[in-house]
Amino acid sequence: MARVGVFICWCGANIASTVDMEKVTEAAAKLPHVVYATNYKYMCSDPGQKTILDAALEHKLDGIVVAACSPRMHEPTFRAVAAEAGINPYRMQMANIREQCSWVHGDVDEATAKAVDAVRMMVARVAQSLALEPIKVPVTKRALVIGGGIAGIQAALDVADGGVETILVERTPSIGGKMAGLDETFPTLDCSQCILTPKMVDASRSELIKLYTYCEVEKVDGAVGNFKVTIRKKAKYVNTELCNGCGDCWHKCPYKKIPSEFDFGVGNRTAIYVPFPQAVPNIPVIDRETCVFFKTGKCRACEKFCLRGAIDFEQEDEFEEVEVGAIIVATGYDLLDHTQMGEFRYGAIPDVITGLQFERMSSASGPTEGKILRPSNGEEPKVVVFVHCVGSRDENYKEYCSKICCMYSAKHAVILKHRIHDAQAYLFYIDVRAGGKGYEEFWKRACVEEGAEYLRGRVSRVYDEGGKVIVEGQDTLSGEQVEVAADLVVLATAVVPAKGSEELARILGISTDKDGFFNEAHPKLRPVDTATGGIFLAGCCQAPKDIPESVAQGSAAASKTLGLLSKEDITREPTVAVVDPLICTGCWNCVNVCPFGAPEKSEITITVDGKKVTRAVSNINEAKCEGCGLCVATCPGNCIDQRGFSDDQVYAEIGGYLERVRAAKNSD
Amino acid sequence: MIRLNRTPKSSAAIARMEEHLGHPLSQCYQCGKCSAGCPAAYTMDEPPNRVIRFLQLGLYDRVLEQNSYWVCSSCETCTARCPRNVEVKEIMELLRHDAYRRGLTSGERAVFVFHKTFLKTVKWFGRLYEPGLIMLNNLLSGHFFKDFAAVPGMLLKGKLKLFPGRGADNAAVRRIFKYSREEAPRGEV
Amino acid sequence: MKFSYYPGCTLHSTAVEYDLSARAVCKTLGIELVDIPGWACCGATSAHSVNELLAYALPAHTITSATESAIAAPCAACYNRLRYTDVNLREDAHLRAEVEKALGRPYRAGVAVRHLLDIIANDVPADEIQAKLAGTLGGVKVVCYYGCLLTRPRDVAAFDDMEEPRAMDRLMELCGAEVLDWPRRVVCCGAAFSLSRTDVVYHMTGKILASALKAGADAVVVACPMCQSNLDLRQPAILKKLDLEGRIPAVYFTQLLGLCMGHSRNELGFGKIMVDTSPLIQKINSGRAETAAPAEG
Amino acid sequence: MATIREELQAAVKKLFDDDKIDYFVGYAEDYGHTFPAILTKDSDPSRLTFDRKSYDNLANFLPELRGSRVGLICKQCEVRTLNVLAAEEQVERDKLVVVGVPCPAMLDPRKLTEGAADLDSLDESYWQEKCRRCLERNTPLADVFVGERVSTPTPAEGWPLLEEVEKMSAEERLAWWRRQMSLCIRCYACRLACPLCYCHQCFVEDNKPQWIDKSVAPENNLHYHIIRAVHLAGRCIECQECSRVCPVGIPVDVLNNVLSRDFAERFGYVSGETAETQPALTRYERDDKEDFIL
Amino acid sequence: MTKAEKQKEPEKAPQWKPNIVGFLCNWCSYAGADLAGTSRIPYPCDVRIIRVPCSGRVDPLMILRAFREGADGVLVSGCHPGDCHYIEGNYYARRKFIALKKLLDHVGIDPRRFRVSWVSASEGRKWANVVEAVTRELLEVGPFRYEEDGDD
Repeated sequence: MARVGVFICWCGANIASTVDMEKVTEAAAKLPHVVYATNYKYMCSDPGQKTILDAALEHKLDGIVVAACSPRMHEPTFRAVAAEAGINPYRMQMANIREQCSWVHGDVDEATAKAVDAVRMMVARVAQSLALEPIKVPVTKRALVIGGGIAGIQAALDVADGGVETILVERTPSIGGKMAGLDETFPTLDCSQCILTPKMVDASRSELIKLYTYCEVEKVDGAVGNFKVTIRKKAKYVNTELCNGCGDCWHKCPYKKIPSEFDFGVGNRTAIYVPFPQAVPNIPVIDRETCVFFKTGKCRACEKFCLRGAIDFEQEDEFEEVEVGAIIVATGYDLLDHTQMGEFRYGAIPDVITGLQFERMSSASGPTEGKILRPSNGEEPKVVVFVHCVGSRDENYKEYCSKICCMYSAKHAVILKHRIHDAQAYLFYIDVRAGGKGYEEFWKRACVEEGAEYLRGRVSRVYDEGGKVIVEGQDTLSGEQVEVAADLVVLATAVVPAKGSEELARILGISTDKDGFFNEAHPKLRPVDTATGGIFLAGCCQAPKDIPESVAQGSAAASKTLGLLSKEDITREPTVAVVDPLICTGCWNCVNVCPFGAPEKSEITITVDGKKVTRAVSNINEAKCEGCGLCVATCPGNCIDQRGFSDDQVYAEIGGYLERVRAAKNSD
Repeated sequence: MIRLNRTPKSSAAIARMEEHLGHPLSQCYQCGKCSAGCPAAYTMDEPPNRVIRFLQLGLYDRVLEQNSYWVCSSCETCTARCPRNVEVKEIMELLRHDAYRRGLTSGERAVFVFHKTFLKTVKWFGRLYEPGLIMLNNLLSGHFFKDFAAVPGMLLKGKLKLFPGRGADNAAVRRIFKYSREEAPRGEV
Repeated sequence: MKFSYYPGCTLHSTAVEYDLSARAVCKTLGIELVDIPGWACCGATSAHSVNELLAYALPAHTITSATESAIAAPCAACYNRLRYTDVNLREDAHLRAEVEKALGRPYRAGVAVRHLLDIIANDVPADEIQAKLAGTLGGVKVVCYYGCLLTRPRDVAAFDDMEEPRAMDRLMELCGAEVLDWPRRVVCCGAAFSLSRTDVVYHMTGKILASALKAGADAVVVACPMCQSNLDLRQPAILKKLDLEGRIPAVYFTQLLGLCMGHSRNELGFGKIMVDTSPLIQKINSGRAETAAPAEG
Repeated sequence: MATIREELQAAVKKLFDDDKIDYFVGYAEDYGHTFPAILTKDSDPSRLTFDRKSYDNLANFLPELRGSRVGLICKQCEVRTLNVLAAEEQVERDKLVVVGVPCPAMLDPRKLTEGAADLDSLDESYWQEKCRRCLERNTPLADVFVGERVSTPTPAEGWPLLEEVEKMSAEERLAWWRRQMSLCIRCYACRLACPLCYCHQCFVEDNKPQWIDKSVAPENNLHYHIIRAVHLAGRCIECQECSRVCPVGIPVDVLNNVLSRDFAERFGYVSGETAETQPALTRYERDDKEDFIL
Repeated sequence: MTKAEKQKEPEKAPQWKPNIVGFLCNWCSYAGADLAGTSRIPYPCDVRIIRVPCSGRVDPLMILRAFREGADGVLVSGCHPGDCHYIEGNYYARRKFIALKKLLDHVGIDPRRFRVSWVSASEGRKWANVVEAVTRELLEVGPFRYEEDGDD
C-alpha cells in the first residue's frame, strides 16, 4: 500500500464557497492508500506548503494529492514541495477542483461529489505512479548549418564567434547564396557584394568554420545534442588541395554557352566553372551534365592546361559522417516559375524577365556589367513595367504575400532611373507593403523623387507586338483600363521554398506548412525553433524575408544553438515511452506513426526454449521522444508504455471514478 | 482605355501645376482622406483624390471637363488633413484659374458667373457691394428675383445699404486689377 | 493694445452687428482699433478662385496700408486671405515682386495678421476679461462654430487646434455658458456658393444646423460673418427643407461677450439678427436669476 | 487434381535439392483429411497435396519461421497476407519461394455432407463465402507455378451475413451479438488461426493492467473481439479463418468485415494490396472523412 | 400503493445523472476546460476528466474499459486537426476512433455514448457547449447496461 496524503485547497472562497471542504476531506481520508487528509485556505501559500511538508514527514508519505487549481497552474509549485519533502515529484498529482469544478458548477452537492471523485481518481493514480528521474543526454559541442546564404553565413559566424565548431554545408560550388547575386540593396542602396563578400571571407578564414561547398545533407540520425549527419560531398573533379583558382581551366574550356545558374540564365558559364568571380572558395567544379568529356569521352582541355594537375576525372561522390549537437537550417528560397503562367505567355517573350534576372543585369559584376538591356535585342529599354504579386496573393498559385517584392521593385525602379535617366518605370501593384525601417521613405523616394509611376491593379495580360511588350492592366484608382507598350517587363514572382526543401524536411524529420516552408515551433513565441529539439531555422526557408530579417534570424538561431551547446548535458522530461523488448514483435507501427522518429529499429538476442534468438524490436530514443503517447496507443501488443502517463495510471483513474459508480449501480 | 506612353507628364499644364504647387503630383498616394472629409464631394463629378489621380495619369483635359474644381468651396479641409502635405485646395484653385481663363464652366455656369460678378463689383467699388452683387449676379445668371425675398427684412434691419460704401483706395484697386489681368504672368483674368 | 482694424466688406453691410459688438468689446477690454485708410476687399472668395495674383495683391494692398504693427481681422475669410498673402509673400520672393508691381509700391512685410478671436482669447488674460464681466450667460447652452477658414491650414492660421479648436469655447465658458460638445465645429458652411449654388449651401449649412439642434444648443456662436449669414439668413428655408422644428440664433462671440460686459442689446446689434434672439435673451436672464437667487437666500 | 499433386511434389523436391529452401509449408493428406504440414529437406514430399479442403492460411506459419528460407503454397488469401506481413516486416520476401497454385475455390466444411464423393465438382453453393469474392485465383506473386491456370469468375459483391445483421435494429443487434458472445469460450482459436495475429503477447493476456477481464462474461468477450477487430483494421485480408475455426460457430469475421468495407469506402483502402501498403491505422489523410466529431 | 410507498417514491427516484468519462489532451482541450473555468462558463457536472498528453494517447482499450466499469458515456477531446501539439497525434486518433465508432455502432451500442470533439485552448465556450450537448444526449439515451437481466 502506498502512503498518500491528500491536501485540499480552499483557494479562499474560490473553491470553498462551492465545494464542501469537510466532506471532501472526510471522503478522502477513507480512501485506500490515504493515510492523511486535510484542507487549508491557500495550499500554495508558504504556510500551505509547510502543511504539506510537515504532514509528509509526520506521516511518512510517499505520494501526494493536492486538490486545488489546475495542474497547468501550480503543478511545478507542488512538485517542488514534494521534492523538498523527499517524495518523487512524479508521485505528486493535482486534482483540478477549481477551473474544472468550483468555477463551473453552482450546486454545492454536485460540485462536492465531483471534487470527491477527482480526489479518488488522483489517489488511485498516485498509487500507480512510479518515481521518475529526469533524463540527461550529453551534448556534442559542434553545430551544423545547412545552406550558405546570408542567413546561414551569419548563423555560422555567430556560432563560431561563440567558440563552437561549425560545419557549413552548401550545395552549390560557393557560399553567398542569393544575396551574392544582388545589385544594390533597399532601402539604403548599398552594394550587396560589398557588404556580403567580407562575411564570406570571414567564414572561409574562421578556424572554427568548416566549409562544405558542393555538398548535401544525405541523412540525419540521432536527436537533440547528438545528431549523426551524413554529408554527400559531390565530386568536383578538381583536386581542391592542388587547385589555386588561377582560372586557366575555365578560360580554356571550349564549351562556353551553358546558361549560368547563378545568373538565372542572363549570362553563360563554362562546363568547368566558378559560379561568380568572388566565389568562396574560389575553386572550380566540373558540371558532369554539360562537360563534353563526360558526354563523349573527348576534350580534357582543362586537364591539359592545368599546370598544377588538379583536374581529376576519376573523382566520385564521397560520404562523410559528422556528429553535431544542433542543426540550423537556412536553405533559402527560389522564385516561382512564371513560365507556367499563361498571362505571361508561358515565358515565350524574351523581354519578360524575373526580378532576380534584373538583379544580375544591373549588378556591376554581372554578365552585362551593370547595363540594363533588352534580352531580345541588347538595346537599352526606355519603358519598363514592373509587376508586383506575380503568383503571390493569388489563390491559383501562392496565397501568401512574398513580402520582399514591393521593396525590390521600388528599388529596381530607382536603379533603372539611375542607369537610364530618360527611362520611365511603371509599377503595377495591389498594395505597397513597406513595413520596415526606412522602407516607406524609400518607396516615397521611388515614386516622388525618381518618378516611378505606380498603378494600383493587376496586370491581366502581356503580349508582344511590333517589338514591344504590351502590358494590359487596370488602374483601379482611376477606374480605368490602362495599357503600356514596354521595352522590358520585370516580374516580381512569388518567393517559394528552395528546391529540395521537402526532401530535407523528411531527412530532418521536421514539418512544412502547406506551401512547403519549414514550420516554426510557435508562430510567435518560438519563431526560430522547430518542433524537433535541436533544429533551428534561419532565413527564407521558414517564410519570405529580406536581408535584415534573414540576418536577424540567423543570429537568433545561432544564439539558440549556443545556448543549447553551452550545456554539458540536456535535461528532458522523463514522461517518455518505453518498449518491453521481450514482447515486441517488430511490426514497426510505432516507427510509422511517431512524428519525432523516436522509436528506432533495433535488435535483441534472447533465449527462447534454450535457444538464442535474435529479434528485431523497437527501441525508443529517449532524446527524441516528446511524450505524446501515440505509439503506446498504437502498439497492438501493448508492448509500449509511457512513463508518467502509464496504462496503469489511466486504468487506476478510470477505476477510481467508476468503482463508486459500479457500487452505486449494483446497490440499485 | 488609357494608353500610357513614355512621358505621361508631357502636358505642360501639369508640369506648370507641379511647379506651382512646389511638389510633384506623385506626392499623393491616393489614400482618399481628402475626399473622405470633403463637404462638397457629394456634388462633384469626381472627388478630390480622383481629380489628382487623373492628373497623375496626365488626363488634364478630362479633369477640366468635370465640375469638381468649380464646386470646391476652398474650405481647405483636404489640405489641412492631407498626410502627404499635398496642396489639394491649391490644385483645385489652379484648375479654376485655368478654366476661368479659358471660359470653361463645366456645367457650373452659375459659379462661373458669380465669380465674374463679384470681381466686377470689387473692381468698381474697391469693396464688395452686396446688393449690387446680388442684382448683377442675378442679371447675368438669368435668375432675376433669386434671394430677393430676404432683401426687405435685411433692409429693415439695416443690414443692406442702398448705396455702395466709400473709402476704399479705388485707384490702387484698379491698378491691381489692371496689372493682374494684363501684365502679370500669374494673372490673366 | 493697439491694432489696425480690418473689418472687411461684410462688417460694413450684412454683418454690421459684428462690427458694432467687436468695437464695443474691444473698447471695454482696452483694445484700441485704428481704421486702415483706403482698405479694399480681400477678394474672397472669388479672387483666389480665379486669379492668383489678384488673390495676393488685394490683401497685400490692405496690409501695406495698415498703420499699426498688427492687424485685427474679425472676418475669418479676410483673416485667412490676409494671412495666406503674408505667409506666401514672405516666402516667395518672385511672387512678392509680382505683387509689388501690381501694388506699385513695396509690400510691407512684418505686419502681424490676427483674428479678433485670437486676440481676445489669447492676448487678454482670462482674469482681466473676468474682471470686466458684469453678468453671466446664465448657463445657456451654446455650441461654438469656428467654420473652415479660421483655423486652417495648420501652418497659416496657427492660433488654435485645426480639428478641435477651443478658444471660443473657453471664452463662452468664462461667460458662464454651458458649452456643448458637437462634431461640426470646423465643417464648412459653403459660403462661397451663397449666391451661385444655393443648393450646396443648403446641404452644408443644413448639416451644421441639424447637428446644433441635435446637440440641444440654444445658440450657435460664430466668429465669421459668412458663416453667420448662412446660418442665420437661410435658416428658415433650410430647416423647412430638412423638415426640422425650432429656430437657433447664430450670434457672434463678441455679442455674447458684450452682453456680459453690460453693453445693451441695441449697442451690440442683437436686433439685426434675422432669427429671433429674444428666447435666447430670456433664457440668459432667467439663468442669471436662478444662479443669483440662492446666493442671496 | 492428381497432376497438380505430382507437379507440386516435384517442384518441392527440386527446391530442396537445389538448396533454395530450408522449410516448405504446404498441405498433407492423412486419414482422408487435408492439413498444413511443414517439410524439411529430410521429409517425404509424397504426402504433399493441394485440394479443395486446403483451407488453412499457410502464411500463418511465416512469422514463426522468420529468418529461414521458406517455400510456401500460396493461394490468393496467402498472397494478400504476405503483402501485409511484408509491409510489417514480418517476412523477408527474398527468403521466400512462393509456389503458386490455381485455386479451385475452397469448400465450406459446414456445408459438406459426410462422404461427398467428388469434391472437384461441387458448385458455388458449397464454397466458402470468401471464395465468391476472390479477385485472382492464380497467385500473382508466384516464383514457381504448379498446375494449370484457371479462370477467375467475376467476383461477387456484398457481405451476406454482415448485411443481414445490419438489417436489425440497434437493440436487436446488441441482443444478437450478446447471444453470439455468450457462446464464446475464449479458446482463442480465432487468434491462433489468424495469420495477422502474430503478437508475442496478446493484449488480452496483458494483465498490467487488466484492460479486459478474463472471465467469459458476454461483454468481456465482446470487448475482446472488438479490440481484435480494431487491431485488424485495415490489415484483415478477409480469409475468414477466424470464423472457420471457431468451435462454437461465432461468425467472428463479421466484425472485421465491418471495417474492411468501411475503410474501402471511406479511404479507398484495400489491405494487402501491395507489399508497400501501410496498415491503415498507421497513416492518415488531413481530410479523413468522419461525421461524429463535435 | 400503500401510503408508506407513496411517501418513499420521491426519494427513491432521484433524477438519474449520466456518468461520463472524459479523456482530454493536455495542450488544447484540458486547457480549454480550464478556460471555461476562468471564464466562469457553467456547464453540467457529469464529466470526470482524465488528463492525457494527446488524444493520440487514448487507446480504444481505455474507452471500452470505461464502459466495462459502468460509464454511460465516453468523451475524447483533443486539438483541432492541424493544431496538435505533437504535430499529428490527433489525425491518427481520428482514424482509430472512426474504426471504434463503426464497431460500437455495429454491435448496437448507441452512437451517442461515444463522442469525440476538437476543443482548442481558446474554446472555453465550446467545451461548455460540448459537455452540455453530450450530457443532454445521454439523458435521452439513459443508463448503459450490457446485461439483459442484470447478471454479471
